[in-house]
Amino acid sequence: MAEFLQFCASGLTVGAVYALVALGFTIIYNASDVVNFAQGEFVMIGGMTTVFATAAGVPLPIAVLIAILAAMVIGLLLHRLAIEPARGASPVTLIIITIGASIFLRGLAQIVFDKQFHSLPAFSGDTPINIGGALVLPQSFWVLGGAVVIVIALWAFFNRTVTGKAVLATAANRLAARLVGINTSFVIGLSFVLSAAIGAIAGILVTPITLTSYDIGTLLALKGFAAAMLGGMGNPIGAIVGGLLVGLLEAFGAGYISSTYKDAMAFIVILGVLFVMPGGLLGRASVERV
Amino acid sequence: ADTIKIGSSLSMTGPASFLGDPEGKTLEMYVEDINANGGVNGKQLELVIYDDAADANSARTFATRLVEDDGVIAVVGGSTTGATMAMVPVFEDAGIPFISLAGAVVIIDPVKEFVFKTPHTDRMACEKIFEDMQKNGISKIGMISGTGGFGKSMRGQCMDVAGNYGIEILADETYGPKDADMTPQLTKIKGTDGIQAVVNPGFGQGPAIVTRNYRQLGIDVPLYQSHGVASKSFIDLAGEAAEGVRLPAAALLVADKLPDDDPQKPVVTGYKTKYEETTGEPVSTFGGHAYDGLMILVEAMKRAGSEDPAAIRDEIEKTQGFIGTGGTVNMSAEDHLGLDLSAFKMLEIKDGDWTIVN
Amino acid sequence: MRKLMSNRLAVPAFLALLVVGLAFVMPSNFYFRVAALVWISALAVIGLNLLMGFAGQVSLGHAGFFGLGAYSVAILPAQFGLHPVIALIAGGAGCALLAFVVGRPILRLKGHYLAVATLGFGILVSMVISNEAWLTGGPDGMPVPRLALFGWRARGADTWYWITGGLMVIGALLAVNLVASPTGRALRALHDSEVAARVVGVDVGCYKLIVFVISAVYASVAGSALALVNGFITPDAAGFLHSIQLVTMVVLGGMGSILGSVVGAAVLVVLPQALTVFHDYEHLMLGFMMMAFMILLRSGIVPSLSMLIGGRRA
Amino acid sequence: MVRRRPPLRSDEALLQINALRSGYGRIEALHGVSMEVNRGEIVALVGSNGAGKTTLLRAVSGVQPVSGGAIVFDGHDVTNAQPHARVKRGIAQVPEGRQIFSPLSIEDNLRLGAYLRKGSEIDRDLDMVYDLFPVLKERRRNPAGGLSGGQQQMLAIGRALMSGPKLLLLDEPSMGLAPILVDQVFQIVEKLRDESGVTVFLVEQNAFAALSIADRGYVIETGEISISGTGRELLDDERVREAYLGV
Amino acid sequence: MSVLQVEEIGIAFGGVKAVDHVSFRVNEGDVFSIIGPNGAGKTTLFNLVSGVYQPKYGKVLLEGADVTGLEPQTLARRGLSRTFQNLQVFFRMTARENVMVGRHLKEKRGLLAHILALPATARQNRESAAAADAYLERVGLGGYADTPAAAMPYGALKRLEIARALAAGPKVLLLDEPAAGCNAVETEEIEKLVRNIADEGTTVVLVEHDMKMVMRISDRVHVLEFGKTLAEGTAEEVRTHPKVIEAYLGTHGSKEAAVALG
Ligand SMILES: Nc1ncnc2c1ncn2[C@@H]1O[C@H](COP(=O)(O)OP(=O)(O)OP(=O)(O)O)[C@@H](O)[C@H]1O
Ligand SMILES: Nc1ncnc2c1ncn2[C@@H]1O[C@H](COP(=O)(O)OP(=O)(O)OP(=O)(O)O)[C@@H](O)[C@H]1O
Ligand SMILES: [Mg+2]
Ligand SMILES: [Mg+2]
Repeated sequence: MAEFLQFCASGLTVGAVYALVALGFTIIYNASDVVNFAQGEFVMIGGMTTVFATAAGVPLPIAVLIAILAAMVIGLLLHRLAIEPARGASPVTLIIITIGASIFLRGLAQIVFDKQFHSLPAFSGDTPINIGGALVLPQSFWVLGGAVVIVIALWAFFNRTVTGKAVLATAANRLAARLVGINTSFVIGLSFVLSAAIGAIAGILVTPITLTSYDIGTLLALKGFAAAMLGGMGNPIGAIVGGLLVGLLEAFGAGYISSTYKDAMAFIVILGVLFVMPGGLLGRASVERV
Repeated sequence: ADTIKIGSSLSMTGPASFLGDPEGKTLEMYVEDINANGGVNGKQLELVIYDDAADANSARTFATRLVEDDGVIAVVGGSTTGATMAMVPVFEDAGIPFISLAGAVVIIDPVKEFVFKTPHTDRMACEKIFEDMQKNGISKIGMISGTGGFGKSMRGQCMDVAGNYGIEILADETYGPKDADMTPQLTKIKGTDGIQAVVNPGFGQGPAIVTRNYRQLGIDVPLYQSHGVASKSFIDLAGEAAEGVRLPAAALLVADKLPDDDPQKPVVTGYKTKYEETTGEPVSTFGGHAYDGLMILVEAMKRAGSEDPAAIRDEIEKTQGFIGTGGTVNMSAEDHLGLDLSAFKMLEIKDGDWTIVN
Repeated sequence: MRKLMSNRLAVPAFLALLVVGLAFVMPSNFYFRVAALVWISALAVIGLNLLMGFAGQVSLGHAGFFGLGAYSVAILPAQFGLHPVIALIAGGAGCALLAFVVGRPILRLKGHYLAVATLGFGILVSMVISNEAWLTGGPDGMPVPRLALFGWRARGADTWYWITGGLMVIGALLAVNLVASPTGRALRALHDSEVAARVVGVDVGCYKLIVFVISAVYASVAGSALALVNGFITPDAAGFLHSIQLVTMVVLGGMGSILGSVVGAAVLVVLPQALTVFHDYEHLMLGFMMMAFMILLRSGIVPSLSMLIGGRRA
Repeated sequence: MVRRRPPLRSDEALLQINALRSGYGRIEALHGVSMEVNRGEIVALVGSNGAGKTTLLRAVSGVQPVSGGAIVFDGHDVTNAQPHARVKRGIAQVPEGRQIFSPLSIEDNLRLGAYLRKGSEIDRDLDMVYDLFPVLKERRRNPAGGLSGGQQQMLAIGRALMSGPKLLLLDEPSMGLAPILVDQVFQIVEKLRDESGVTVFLVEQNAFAALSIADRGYVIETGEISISGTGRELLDDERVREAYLGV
Repeated sequence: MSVLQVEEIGIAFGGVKAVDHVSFRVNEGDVFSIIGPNGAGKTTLFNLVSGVYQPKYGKVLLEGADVTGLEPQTLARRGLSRTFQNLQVFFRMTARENVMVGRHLKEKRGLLAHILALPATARQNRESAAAADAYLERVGLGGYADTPAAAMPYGALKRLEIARALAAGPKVLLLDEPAAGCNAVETEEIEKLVRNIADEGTTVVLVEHDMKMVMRISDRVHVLEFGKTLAEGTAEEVRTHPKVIEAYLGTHGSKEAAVALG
């Protein structure tokens, strides 16, 4: 039982990170149909900026703020300088642009920061908390709590605010959105800024557990993307469910089956789910009338 | 030509950048240094250096480029075993001496005419660890290894030699090179009866996370790391969790703690001071491998007195009593590494610093 | 119709001339090697372009097939003493079979879901390759026996230049043939509207499968060629990053353009070599160039340029 | 849509189009179109497939780049204004092909029509749209993509009305509607003009019905205006009867 | 003999019974029209008959054989083809190529021959192109053959779909609002085309809101409302059916229908 709980704790912590990355994917995808493969870079920027700011003597809360702002600015620049000028290009073209952006940002980080791994002190100590025999780091609760807060805020944003609806409308039909008076370029820019912020927050929360370096983005983007698809692309709740599920699968795979093939476990389950539910677990069935 | 061209292809970015980065910096630093002091055989050295990002195919292309396009006469480089092995045929075909900076024993076993290496082999690291265990009466262990090239290869070597030391491996877990949490694997090890110690072959950030998770789960048997984490940044990353961790490593890490009569002392202190002053980063044994490789090559060139690759190769093979950061090197036609177990020191982390275990 | 015939063959003919012509201006073996790498990537990319550009189905796991092709010429000769050429063919056949088996369920998915499923497939393949060290040498890779035909050994980069260039031209020729045939039309049709294709009798599932299998064979052959050229192979060839690279080559060169496939491959193979002068800024530049290319030539290099040129003429 | 005073039909132009040119890539679809729509009137535009009707409407609402000429709306030159700025000024379009937000609910679709508006009038207008098209009310929580073709057309009209426009651009509003609804739509258009003072620019294939309610009409042929006049005049014009009315 | 027979067919989406126990028979060579208010289930019925949707219950018989639930491509092989209310055009192809795809079932397949570009393939391409040109000519799009579909106006695309469906050589052709977006004159052309198709022996099932056309052309008319059959009969019978007038025709429709039937 303690063992089981331990795997759960591990899965949920790692899963929460994937979930936050998946959420970032979801937001930009919702607004613009772009799968932003630079999403992992926002996580990296969040973590690395905080590390370097605190190392420079900036108090943690301010460093966190700086990091989130930095990511948001980069998100905005990414939209204004790379996505917006390619307006009207096909989704694949935009995806390749985001891949280019992720290479660019990684290249930038290796110059601005360095190529070392870095860590942050945990927000509330390193003493594990004993839950039914499982030993869980306090930072795990920060990560999970952060994920919960963000997803609730986003849910409210998309379902309760006009701007949120405008984001969804822009995704559903860009032409129609423009015709009802939505400034689509602003909306898409907003979505980049928003998901950059979420990415950065994720990066800051997890760095004390997972460490960070200039090139952690790729793998996070990959897992986050898989998680988003497992949950059903475009659905924030799906992103969370998908992320946690991938995390749990990895943990239980490693714990009960084989640590060598634990990633395989996650992907086999994803493939299996998609075969049965081609729109992901919580994906809206696409209504395309002929 | 009035300059001597030597080449290198390193993993300065990518998954093995923590190897390639200090290696590259070391080479550039010392080539400058050598040139400032009059060069080799009266000629200036010219270093051509490429970043293969640990990709074997790129490494292979750069190897061809070094030989065909740049016309180098010798090569120091290859941060990872995969990249090294991909380059080997090019240099063997071209007859260019190649000193690799990668770990695995396959690079020099079997011996290849033009291929040498400076880092201790993973097999030696296993032997050193098991030797220490034997001394402490440990015979039943668990293993958790990275699935990257380094971890995987060392795991294999350890399995191979465990029997020689009467060591039994009861648990054998792995983790991916970029994994962020190893508590499930460690929980399994923790739950395995009779384990007296755990070994963690691997490099990069993985071992630091393993170490942290190890303490998080309150596992109280000794934890052995490998020479793959032999840099100060491991202690920084693992923090307090690193206390008590043991690992085999070169003298470089404990330069200041070596007895004054140790022949390696001047070499390692010299390198350490220079590296840390120039780069502002803590020294690692990886950069040291590059230093050793470059110096072995330079001395061979001096002895050969020519720029003929074949002559240089012969002289490299004749390296005797060279004192580097990794130990004393005595090469021969059968041994293109030239280090023995004595080159390794068993270290333990105490109060956030390395100490030598006797 | 005469004109259409000559049009179709124009691209492979041009490529053949290119292969021959370039050979005369290559300054050293290094350039031959880089060119050979371009031809190899181009071959894989042409296959992937059939799948992506014409049939509109993404695959983020094509490096899986590439890797399997590569390892088949490494493993089969070493373990079963097969001749490398036989191993290459066996690899292609094996990939075709594998693509056939996994293709049915995977290709029922659409868009990003298809992307993630193929991604998963690719990752599974690369995991097996890197974990089953007893067979594949693990992450550090394994050597590949030299290709020898009738006692003649393929060694130098220039030899490989010709072999891979030949393979690439043949690949391009077969691809343009396919595109111009009824099968090609069915593929392009299902790209635009599956339901419309079905109601005129196109068995959409079957055609997706056909093109998936074909593209897998292209990737496999390209992988075998790379392994033979290098004489050594690591799991990177089958990895996720390589899959992404192949997709990038397709899009960069131009979806649905065979010539674009070669151009896309050339750019991404040559660029890193050219950018080494930037040292630490290499990746920055690579990312920047990729973005710049895609923003300025958003339909891919070849289609965008031909539109530009066509526009001026008109 | 009730917020404006009942009509003051006037000769003052609300929309003025001068020598407008536009096209797709190298193909020019409008070769210098000039026309105007006066405040409070219904103007119908008829023409055969591919004449450029849709292109003209798209240019007016700002989603179609123009290469020459000018569009003046309500005294402001909007030739280069962003679409959302034009919506703000009071232009709403029911686009060809309906262009609804498929995954969003019907009510969300309608509310998004009022995206740039604030205040309680929105709810009142929503009720009004639901009164016009009761089926939309029944299904208001469902995704709009599930609606039948004609139902989607109703939704598109309703959405445009939700912005409380001064000028309503209708691109073939009767397309795909059941005959009984075609009646209704034309009645609604007339009612909008007469009771709410909305100016309507109507593109319609059902030329007879359109010209019957129109104050004035234009005929467009391959990107150029060929005939213009009052609705009556056009209905009686021999060329129009032959080419568009089929009598 | 009835070439197409639908028995008690039905499907629901969520709570909506889109098609609810509908039955009818269509005789060979007839023009059989299905009309009804928006959302009555006409398109859904087409989707059920053509295999795009699987019916929840009920049967479809084509030339007497049960074809319920078969895939669209299988039905196409058996001689059933259709057009779409929401355009489904191959936008990346020219008009000619669109129609050539319609010839798919008539083309010789053989992957190897295609990849190797054997002379037979070239011959096949020529044949298909010639056939496609003939169909384009027939629907009045002769001038558009080399135009990319993306650059064609809406009305032309509707006819392009008809040409493509015809190219498949169907025995039964389902047309979903072929005249939508066409003016009176263009509608008359389409009407002629449809009549022409029927005269050559192809059975046409038509969904259309243009009452002039429906009334003039139909041998029988089937009326749906809320997924259920409201009435069926000759044009004259349906036109005067009070419920049909109330639910569907209204004054405008009645007038048009009256004009059409003289
Ligand atoms: N996306 C496009 N790309 C290229 N050409 C186009 C495009 N859309 C329209 N055209 C061309 O522009 C011209 C005008 O088309 P438009 O859609 O404005 O006609 P329309 O009068 O609205 O026709 P319809 O009655 O069929 O709706 C046509 O010749 C058409 O072929
Ligand atoms: N895929 C679907 N999802 C949800 N609802 C659907 C779906 N398909 C059809 N419906 C519903 O079924 C009913 C019938 O729709 P259908 O499209 O068949 O109507 P129709 O008779 O063709 O109308 P129109 O004349 O407006 O085209 C409508 O209420 C529609 O909303
Ligand atoms: Mg139009
Ligand atoms: Mg319909």
